[in-house]
Amino acid sequence: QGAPIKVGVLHSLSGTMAISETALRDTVLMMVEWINGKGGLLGRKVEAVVVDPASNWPLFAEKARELLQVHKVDATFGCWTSVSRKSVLPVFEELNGMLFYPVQYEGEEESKNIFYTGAAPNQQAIPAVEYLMSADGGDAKRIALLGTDYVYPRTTNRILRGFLNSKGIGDADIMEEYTPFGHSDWQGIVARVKRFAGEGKKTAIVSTINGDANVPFYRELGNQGIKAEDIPCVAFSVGEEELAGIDTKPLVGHLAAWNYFMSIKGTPNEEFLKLWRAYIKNPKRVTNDPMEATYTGFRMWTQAVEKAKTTKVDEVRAAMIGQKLMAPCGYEEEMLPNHHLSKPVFIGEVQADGQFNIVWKTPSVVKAENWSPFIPENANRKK
Amino acid sequence: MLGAVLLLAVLPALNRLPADSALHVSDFIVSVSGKWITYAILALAIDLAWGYAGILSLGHGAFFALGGYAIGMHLMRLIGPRGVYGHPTLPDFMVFLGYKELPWYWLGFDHFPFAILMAMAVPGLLAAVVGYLAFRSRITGVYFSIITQAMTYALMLAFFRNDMGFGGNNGFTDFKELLGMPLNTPTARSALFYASLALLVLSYAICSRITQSKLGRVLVAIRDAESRVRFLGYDVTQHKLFVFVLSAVLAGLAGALYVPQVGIINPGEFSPGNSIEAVIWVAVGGRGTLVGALLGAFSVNALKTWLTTVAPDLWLFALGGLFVAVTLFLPRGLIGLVSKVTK
Amino acid sequence: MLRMAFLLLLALPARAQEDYAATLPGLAGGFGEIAGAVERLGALGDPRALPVLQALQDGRLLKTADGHVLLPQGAGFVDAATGQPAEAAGAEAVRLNNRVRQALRGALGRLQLVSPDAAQRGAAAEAIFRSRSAEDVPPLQAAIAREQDAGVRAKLELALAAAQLVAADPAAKRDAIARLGAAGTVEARALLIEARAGNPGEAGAIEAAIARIDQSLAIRRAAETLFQGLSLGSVLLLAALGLAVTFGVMGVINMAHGEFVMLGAYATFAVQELCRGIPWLAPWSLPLSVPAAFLVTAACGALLERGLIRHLYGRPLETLLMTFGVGMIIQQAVRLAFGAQNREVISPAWMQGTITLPGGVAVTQNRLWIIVFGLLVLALVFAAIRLTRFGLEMRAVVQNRRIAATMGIRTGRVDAMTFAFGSGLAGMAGVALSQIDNVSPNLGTGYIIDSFMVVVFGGVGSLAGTLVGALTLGVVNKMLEPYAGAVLAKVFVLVAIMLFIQRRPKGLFALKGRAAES
Amino acid sequence: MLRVETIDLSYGASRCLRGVSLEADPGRITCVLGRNGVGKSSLMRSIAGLERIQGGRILWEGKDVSALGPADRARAGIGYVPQGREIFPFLTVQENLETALAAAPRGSKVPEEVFTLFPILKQFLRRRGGDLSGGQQQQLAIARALTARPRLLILDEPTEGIQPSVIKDIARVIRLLAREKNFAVVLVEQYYEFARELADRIAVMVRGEVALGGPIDAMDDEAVRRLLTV
Amino acid sequence: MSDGISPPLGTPKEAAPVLYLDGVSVVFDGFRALNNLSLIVGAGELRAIIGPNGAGKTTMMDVITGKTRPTEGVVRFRDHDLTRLDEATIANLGIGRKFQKPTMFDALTVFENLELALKAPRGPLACLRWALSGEARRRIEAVLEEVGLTARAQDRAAILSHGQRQWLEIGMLLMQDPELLLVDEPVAGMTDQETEHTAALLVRIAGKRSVVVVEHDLEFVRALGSKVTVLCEGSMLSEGSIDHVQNDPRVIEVYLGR
Ligand SMILES: Nc1ncnc2c1ncn2[C@@H]1O[C@H](COP(=O)(O)OP(=O)(O)OP(=O)(O)O)[C@@H](O)[C@H]1O
Ligand SMILES: Nc1ncnc2c1ncn2[C@@H]1O[C@H](COP(=O)(O)OP(=O)(O)OP(=O)(O)O)[C@@H](O)[C@H]1O
Ligand SMILES: NC(N)=O
Ligand SMILES: [Mg+2]
Ligand SMILES: [Mg+2]
Repeated sequence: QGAPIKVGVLHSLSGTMAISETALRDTVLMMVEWINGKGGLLGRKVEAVVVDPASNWPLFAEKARELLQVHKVDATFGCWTSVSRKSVLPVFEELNGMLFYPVQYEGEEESKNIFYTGAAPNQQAIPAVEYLMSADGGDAKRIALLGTDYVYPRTTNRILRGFLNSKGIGDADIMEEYTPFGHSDWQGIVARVKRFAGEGKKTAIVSTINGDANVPFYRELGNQGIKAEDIPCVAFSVGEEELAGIDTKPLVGHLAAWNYFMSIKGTPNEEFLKLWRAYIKNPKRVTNDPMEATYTGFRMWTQAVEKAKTTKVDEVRAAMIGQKLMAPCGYEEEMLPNHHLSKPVFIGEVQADGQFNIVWKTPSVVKAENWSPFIPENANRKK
Repeated sequence: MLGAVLLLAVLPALNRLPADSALHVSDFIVSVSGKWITYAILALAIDLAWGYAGILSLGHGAFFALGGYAIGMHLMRLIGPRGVYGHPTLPDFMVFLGYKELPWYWLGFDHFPFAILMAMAVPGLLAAVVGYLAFRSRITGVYFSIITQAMTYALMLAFFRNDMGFGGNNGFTDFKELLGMPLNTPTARSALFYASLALLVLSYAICSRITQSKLGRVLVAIRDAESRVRFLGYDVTQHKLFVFVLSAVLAGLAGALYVPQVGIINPGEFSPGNSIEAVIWVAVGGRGTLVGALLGAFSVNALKTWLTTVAPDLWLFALGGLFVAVTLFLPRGLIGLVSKVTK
Repeated sequence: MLRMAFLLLLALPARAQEDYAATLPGLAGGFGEIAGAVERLGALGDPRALPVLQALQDGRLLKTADGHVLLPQGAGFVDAATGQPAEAAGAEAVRLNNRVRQALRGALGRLQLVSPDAAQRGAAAEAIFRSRSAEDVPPLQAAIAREQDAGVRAKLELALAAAQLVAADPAAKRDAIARLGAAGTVEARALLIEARAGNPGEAGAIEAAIARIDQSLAIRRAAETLFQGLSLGSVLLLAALGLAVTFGVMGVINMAHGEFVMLGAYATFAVQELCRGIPWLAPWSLPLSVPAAFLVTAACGALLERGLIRHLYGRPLETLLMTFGVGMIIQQAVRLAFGAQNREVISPAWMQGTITLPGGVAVTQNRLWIIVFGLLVLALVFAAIRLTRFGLEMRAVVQNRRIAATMGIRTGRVDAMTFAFGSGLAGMAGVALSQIDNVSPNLGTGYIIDSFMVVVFGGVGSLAGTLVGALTLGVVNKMLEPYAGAVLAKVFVLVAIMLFIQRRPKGLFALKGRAAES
Repeated sequence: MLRVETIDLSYGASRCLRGVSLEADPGRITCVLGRNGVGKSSLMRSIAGLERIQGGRILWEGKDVSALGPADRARAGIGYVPQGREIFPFLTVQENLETALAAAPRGSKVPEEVFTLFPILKQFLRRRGGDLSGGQQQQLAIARALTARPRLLILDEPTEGIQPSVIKDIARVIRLLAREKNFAVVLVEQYYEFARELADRIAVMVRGEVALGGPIDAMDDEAVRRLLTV
Repeated sequence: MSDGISPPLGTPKEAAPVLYLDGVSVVFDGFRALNNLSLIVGAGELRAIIGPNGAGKTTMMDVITGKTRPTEGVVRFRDHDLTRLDEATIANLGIGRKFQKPTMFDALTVFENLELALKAPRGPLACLRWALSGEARRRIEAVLEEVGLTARAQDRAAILSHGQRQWLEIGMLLMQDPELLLVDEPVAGMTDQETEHTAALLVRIAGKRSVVVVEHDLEFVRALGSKVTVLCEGSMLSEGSIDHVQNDPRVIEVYLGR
């Protein structure tokens, strides 16, 4: 028995992001318990070092440094927002650490010290919009892009605009509007969307609204009587966890695109859910896509450590590429050389019970394109 | 004070000792204490305005952040073609948000002296405008506090906007070098550390010169009975403006040193909560004494760093409890406690 | 119902009966097939289709592996094609997506046009309006002829106009265009725009109708913007009223005010959970929350005042810092007790949806109620401060605590009660906010700055100022929003306040005179 | 009656009252004299309950009130007019007066005689206290104390800043309250003539102590004057 | 007699007025606190002002020092129109004021309070460079002596008794060394002996400066030996020697009482 292997947990437990990130902290702790239950890794125990970066981005950088320099963690699971990732990235690169980032994001990034286990835009946003434009999705001809004003929605929407233009939807048929974090008064914007939809073409909403702002947004959609069959809204940041705080009855039929839904059938997900329920001991707590990405990342990391027979970052990194795992989403995912995963894409409809009913999925996994072809500048990017 | 400065001054040297030495100080401590020093300068600046002149600004974080943005812009420009898109002048975020050329207000920031000048001038100018308008109209007390809070809040919202050309929510990160030094090296870190320390000593000297002069007494008089000071023939607006602008400039410089050390500047620095926290450092340390401000900044931040790791779920209780306890039981802050004990 | 359907069936030609049976298996297929089947069932006019479609809409229609469709009846199921009892084991629910829902709405609408229930006929008219086709014209005309209810009739007329717009008859079309123009709704406008491309001959009439709609929409939009502004203003008012007492009257800068608002929202959640098990009580949970939240937060406020704040009178800025610490503690305590996630507070039916005021101005019910609630609370505060003995003592104590005591006023009790009152008001604001915002530990943080701005803008110590301040900020914000966007609008408003305060350093309704200067 | 028995009071390290004793009987006027800073106001504040005494005790109507707070003492019938007016600046004159009804039964009104004494107040009922002139404020402060209908009235330099005719009125009222309504009155004055005219007993304070005290008739004017000068 | 240095009894008509008020009115929400008031104070003159509570005496000082803007009328100090200047500028022109309610800087010591009042350049940089010269120290000590606060020089002003605060206010006024002193109720709360002392002090000053004193203590006013102006309801009611006004039946009616 050697010294324990340490993994850092870098998720906000207080401040605005605690809402989303505490569940990921729980997931990592669950996985640590899981691996120790199996006798540990390389015959050593795994130990989690939990810190609270408190939704404060510079504090993320400080805590990352502390995890690497003081606690000498072998791998870190953490971050939710893109800015927190951007803030720790130089630290991980300087100190050659390893970060697993579990949330869908805007792409345009690739670091040898980060493994991205959430979706790139082509694994979520683009398939979702394709669906909206299909017969099944309602033949949308006009798209309202609503987002929180930060880089993920901005970039995603830029990519989507490029994609829509390439599909013959002109700028006149695209509405784009941004709100601050935690925006709570959606009356005006929802009314404007209604008006936008009143131009005689089938309209859909693509929401990159993040976090807290979603509850008041959906309430307003419901109260202003926007029905999914008239103006469907597909969201990229609303999962089971977010729905748990909303009365979903007026929202049935609105959509979300993810790489995992809790309602997915099949053994891998059942195992995941069993593990979660046993760990959290609260039947009301749900699972969601970033949790699954955390789970997948953790499992792949243990596989890579076992393959490399060491926790040294350089060796594990080499072993990570090509790791495969039958993920809870029911597909075999693979870590690609660009440090992103291949993932399936699902579209789910909100149900009255707060779960998603899957109405569409990709036939097989999609490889991550972290450098989107719809951003022209990527063409002359340095490779 | 002198002892504390000396202790800080040898930190990087102690860091070079072998790791098993009893006096060894870890890399981490060196890098966070550089950051704390910049916080201490901010606290000093706040104390000068609040503790002496009674100007409680709940927006000092804005001056700090503006100084940080100024140097951040310089750092971004220094990245040059090393960005992922290889654009010779445009920072990455501008490239993928589709900017074609550099906005005019980014010009000049490729020169270090200009950036440092801006790190002082922009906060100073903002303070001069806000201060002049407010002091002239005799906005005092909580009104002023809330105005400054609105100021930083408005700036936060504005800087969050991607369209402002300051990188929106992400702000600036992934800096490469400063004055030819690669930033992610121990040398650069100790250089920044000493620069911060030097600024701290300088700020302390300026502040104590002021507080010990008659100007300091005029400020205290303004704090206690502003209108009476006017009837003695003092132009209150001028005096207040003088300290407020000076305080903002110090805060801006502190921010300029902070950013290269933490590696990121983003609109979160404008959040009103940050400014309030900085005021709390002063209150915890002991308002109205310069040493108190320093003590407060160091102790609260050290405690926060420590607690967010040892008690990630409970640290807010401990820190919140500390704020309550200090205001309640130590009306003169930690410094009051220290002087009581030494007596 | 089903029996009646079978009786009517006798009147139908045999071919239609076969079509019905032939269409059913489509419901067991993919979403596209389901949608097709639904449309056909709607067009057939076969009354047996109605219960099938209704079951489909409610998610109770089952399909078997071999393509049979089962309809729930009583405790068991029958085969929808034969009406014979069938075994449901192994069958699964037919699922919906938006395409199917859309088809369903049209089909059900056509079938429900003959419903004895006026509300259903109205809904049918609206459904047809949305999914109109030329075939809808004759049944609609028939329906209008027999309709007694004026409201439903108007809806039917509109649906007819929509159908005529896509039908071939040019005269009817022109008439339809005029009627749609008169209707003045966004939906009508959409239909007209859609029709514009296909009817170059009617372009002039269509343009005129659209212009007419645009005109009435502009007026309505102005009214709606005003309403949105008032609604935002009333939210600000509610959040600020507690501060108007603790800050405006007592001079205590309570940075934990937002947390009290948050506690009020959690109290609402708790009351809802308590009432959940008691069916007759459940609809009353929201009204019950108002006193409950008031009491809970008032008690917390009294505790805070007696335990901590009273030691800091005369040191307002220290209170600011201390309560900031208290706020951190409360927030984290709630996070640990209830979890960091949002809690679900359900809106009662009367707080959901929109009502249309005369002139077609649509307002959301929850917002409307919050405006009413805000004004009620304002009246309560006014009465408490200005009209009661308690209010007088409260103000005396704040102005000179020691001397007030020598008048025989029990200053400790007055302080505690005043602070409790202010905190209780924050709790009541929390009840309202639970209806429009997240119930999460961060709820209060978003309102604290705005509330302070309202109080300062209006003038500390002036209730009228708080009211006018809140409503002005709300309306100005909403007026700017369409042009500047939500973020910039807010920035403009903040800057405007900062500039405004220059002119009136003590706010809109400042106290004047000698007393205010010293 | 009021008995102040050898009370001590310190502000931090500096002692301000040293073993001060004082008596005031119903129907009698006790006048406290002394130079600036000798502790007259401190003594009055101690009786009113605004200072916590460190030694001795204060008896009122036979009960030890030393431990009671100011509100309870007010309710026990002790009325206090502080030095420097201390009216409530943002309350109207009417409201200022009504604050004194805190211990009175519900629905009590400001007694009319207050307005007979200070007619200017009746005229300015709706004006804010803080807007009044200095002398008007002083009148308001006295009127406020009377509104509570106390049995012991403490007046700390009540004539400061008041015009001569009103001073005469105040003297008349004080005498009236003592003689006819049987109030016990404790009056602090700098103005020896005024004190002489009114007082039944006087106490002259020097540096926190009562240097000279007793019935007015027994007083040697010269001795008093000496204590009042350097 | 007319050299402007030795104080004459009454106003020397030929001396240029230092302070000139003409037709000044101040209206608060419809209430006329000053009503068409005119007043001229000559160089080196000592003037006493009496009048009922609420007559407008303090308001008049507010108008002169820039605290209150007159609704109408002319207020001049030498060649300066005071209605357009702010408090600090007016103070720097050489008008000093003692407030009816003593106000000082509680956190500073008695000595520092006087130091701040001492006539010297008032700008922030000047204050920063200021060093207490021996000369300045001597002046402060002299004033401390004059107002009897020498022993309290190092005490914080917060702990002074009411009467001591009155004296400190007077001391601060002396430190300013103004051309025109406005003294609002200086002897309220003073013993008889102190009152005499104050009167003598003001008489002495009046030789070199102009002094306007407001008081209700008629013994004190008599001791000043100056011309007396009686204000009532915002305008002048009577003017003349103390004996003259004391016997004026209108003054007796509204002010002195019978
Ligand atoms: N809060 C305090 N802290 C310290 N010392 C104080 C305090 N209040 C008063 N003193 C001191 O106590 C002494 C007595 O003050 P007090 O106000 O009782 O005097 P007084 O006799 O009423 O004088 P005056 O005639 O000037 O009103 C003074 O020397 C004063 O400086
Ligand atoms: N801001 C105001 N609002 C209303 N009335 C005011 C205001 N300021 C002063 N007054 C009134 O103006 C009148 C003059 O007040 P002022 O203080 O000048 O009197 P004064 O002559 O100094 O009296 P005293 O001898 O009592 O000090 C008073 O009746 C007062 O109530
Ligand atoms: N990467 C995100 N969702 O911020
Ligand atoms: Mg006294
Ligand atoms: Mg006066």
